[in-house]
Amino acid sequence: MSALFDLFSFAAIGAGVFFFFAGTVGLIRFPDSLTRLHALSKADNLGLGLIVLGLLPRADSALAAFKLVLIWALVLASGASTAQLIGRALRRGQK
Amino acid sequence: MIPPAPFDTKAAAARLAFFFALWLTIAGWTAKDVPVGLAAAAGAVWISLKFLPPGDARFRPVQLIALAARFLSASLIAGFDVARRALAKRPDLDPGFVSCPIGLPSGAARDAFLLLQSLQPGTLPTGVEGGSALVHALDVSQPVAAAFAAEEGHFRKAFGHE
Amino acid sequence: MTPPVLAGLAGAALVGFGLYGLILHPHPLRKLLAFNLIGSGVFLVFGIVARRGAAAGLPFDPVPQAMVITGIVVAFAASALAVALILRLAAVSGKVTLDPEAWAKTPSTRPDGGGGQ
Amino acid sequence: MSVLPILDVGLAFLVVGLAAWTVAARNLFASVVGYVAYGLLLALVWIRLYAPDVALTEAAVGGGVTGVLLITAGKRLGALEKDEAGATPALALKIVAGALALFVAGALAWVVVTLPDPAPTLAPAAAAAADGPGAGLGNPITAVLISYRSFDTMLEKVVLILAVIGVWSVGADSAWGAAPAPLGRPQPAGAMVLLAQILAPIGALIGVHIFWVGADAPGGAFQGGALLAAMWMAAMMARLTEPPRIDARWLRLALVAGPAVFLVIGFAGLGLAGDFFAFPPAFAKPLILFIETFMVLSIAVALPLLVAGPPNGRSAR
Repeated sequence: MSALFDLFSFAAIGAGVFFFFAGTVGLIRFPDSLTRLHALSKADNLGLGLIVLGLLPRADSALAAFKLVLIWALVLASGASTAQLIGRALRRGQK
Repeated sequence: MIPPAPFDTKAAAARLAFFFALWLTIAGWTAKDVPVGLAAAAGAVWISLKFLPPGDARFRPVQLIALAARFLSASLIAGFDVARRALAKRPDLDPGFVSCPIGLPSGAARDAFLLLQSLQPGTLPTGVEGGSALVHALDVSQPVAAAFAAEEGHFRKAFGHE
Repeated sequence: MTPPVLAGLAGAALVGFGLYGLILHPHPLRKLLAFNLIGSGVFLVFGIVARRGAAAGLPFDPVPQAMVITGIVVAFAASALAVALILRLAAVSGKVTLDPEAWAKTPSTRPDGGGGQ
Repeated sequence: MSVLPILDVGLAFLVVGLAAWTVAARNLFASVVGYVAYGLLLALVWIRLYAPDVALTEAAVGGGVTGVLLITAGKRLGALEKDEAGATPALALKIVAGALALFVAGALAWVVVTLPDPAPTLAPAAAAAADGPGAGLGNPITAVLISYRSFDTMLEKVVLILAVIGVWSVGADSAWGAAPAPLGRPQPAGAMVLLAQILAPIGALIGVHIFWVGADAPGGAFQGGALLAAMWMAAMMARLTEPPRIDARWLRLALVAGPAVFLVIGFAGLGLAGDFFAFPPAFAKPLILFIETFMVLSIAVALPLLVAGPPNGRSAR
C-alpha cells in the first residue's frame, strides 16, 4: 500500500516538475512579455498543483494535507492576480 | 454620511466558522491556542466584512462543485496547452487581444470570474474597459470570445447571478 | 566549502557590489538600493558567525540572529526616512540627483523650501 | 555526495548575480524588481544557515516591504521628475570605485575564511538566560530578543517611532496632521482589489499565528507584525482603505504601545524581580507574550506609515 502511495507521489511530483520546466522554457522562448505571462501563470500553477497532490499522501495528518491545499490556493490566487495586473500594465504601456 | 450597513449575523457566523477552520488548519488543534485562534478569526471576520461586505450571491452547491470540476480540468488543459506550445519546435503562437463582452457588474463577482478566466487555456484578462474584458489570447484563431461567454454562463449559474 | 563560508563570501561580494553602486550611481534611490545591498551583505557575514558559533548544543547561536532581525527592521526604518528626504529634496529642488556637478551648474531655484502644495 | 552543496553554490551565485543586476540595471524599476527577487533568495540563504526567523524577517521586511517602499517612491519621484539623474561617471572614477569595492570585499572575504576556530559564541550565555528569565520559551531567538537583549529590542522600537516622526517631519508645515498621500492609483485594477479582499483577512490570521507560535517555533513579533503591516498596505494599494490622518489618537497610541508597555514592565521588574527588565520566572512567559502583543501592534502600524510617507494636503479637518 505504501509502495503504491510512493509511486503516486513520485509520478505526481515528477509531472509537476515537468510543468515547471515547460513553463520556464516558455518564459525563455516566448516572444513578448504578455505571452511569457501565460507560460508562467498556467504551467507553474499546474506544476505546483501536481506537486501538492504528490505530497498529500506524505502529509502527517489531514490538517497538514489541508494546509498544503491552502498553500496551493493562495499561490494560485496571488499568481493569477499578479499575472492580470502585469498584463494590464503591459497593455496600457503598448498604446 | 453613508449609514452603516446592517450587521449580517448569518454571513458573520459563516465567515467566523471559515476563518476558525483556517486557523485550525494552520496552527493545528491545541486547547491552549483556541482562545487566540478565536480572537484572530474574529479579527479576520471584521476585516473581511469591512472589505468584502456580504453580497447577494446565492451559493448553489451542485453547480459550484460542477464549476470547481470544470476549473480543475481547464487548468489541467491550460498547463498542457502552454507546455505543448512552449516545447514545440517553433513556439506555436498567434497572440493578440480579444475584446469579450462581459455581463457581470463590476465588483467582487466579476473580479473572481476574471481570476478563474486567467487560468483557462490560452486566455489572460487584462482589465475591463467599457463593458468588455480585454483578454490577451495565446492563439486568436481559437474561439476565445465564445468560450468566454459560455464560462460566464456557468459562473453565473453557480453563484446565482442571473 | 561549507554553507556558512560560502554565505560569508557571498556577503563579502554583496558589500563590494553595494559599495561600487553607492559611489557611482547619481540617482539617490539607486544609491539607497546599493546601501541596502551593503547592509544585507554585512548581515550575512554576521549571520555566519551565528552558524559557526554552534556551541552549547544549539544548531545556531541565537544572539547574532536576534540582532540581525533587529538590524533588518532598523535598516528598513532608515531606508524609509531616506526615501522621505529624497522625495522632499526632489519636490523642493526639482532635481533627482546627488551628482555634485549637476547641483553646481544650476543652483536650486526654490531655496525657501517650498512649504505646502 | 548530496546535491545540496551544488544548490548552495547555485544559490550563492544567484544572490550575488542579482545584487550585481540591482547595481547595473538601466532603470530604477528594473533595479527594484531585481532587489525584491534578491531579498527573497537571500531568505533562502538564511534558511540554509539554520536561521528561519531571520529568513522570515528578510522575506517580509527586507524583500517585500522595502520593495513596496521603493516602488512607491519611484512612482512618486516619476510624477515630479524634472531633471535627468546626472551624467555617467568618468572612467577613472569607475576604476577607483571598483578597486575600492574589490579591496573591501576581498578584505571581508579574507576575514571570513580566516575566522578563528572554534568560534567564540554567546550561545551558552543566551541559553542560560533563556533558562532563567526567558523561561518557558521554546524559541531561543524570542528569548534573546525579549529577555537576554531586551534593551536592544525596546530601543529598536523607539528607533521605529523616531523614523516615523522623521518621515512625518519631512512633509510641508501646512500639511501637519493630515493623512499621507494614497498608496494606490485612483482606480485600482479589479484583480488588485479582489486579491486584497481575499488576502487581507487570511494574511492577518496568518500574521497572528506567526506571532503566537514565535514563543516556541520560528516566528515572532517582527515577522507577524510585518505580515499584518503588509496586509494593511495591500488594502491601501487596492484603495479599500486610505492612510489614516497622522494626528489620529488611536494611531499614536498604537505606535507607542509596544515600547511603552515594554518600559513599564521593565521598570516593574526593578521592583518585583530586583533588576531592570528582569521578569519573575513564574510569570516570564505570559509577560513576554503580553509585551510582544503590543510590539506586534506597534510594528504593524509603524511599517505602513513609513511606506505611506509624510502627510500630504491640508491639515484642516
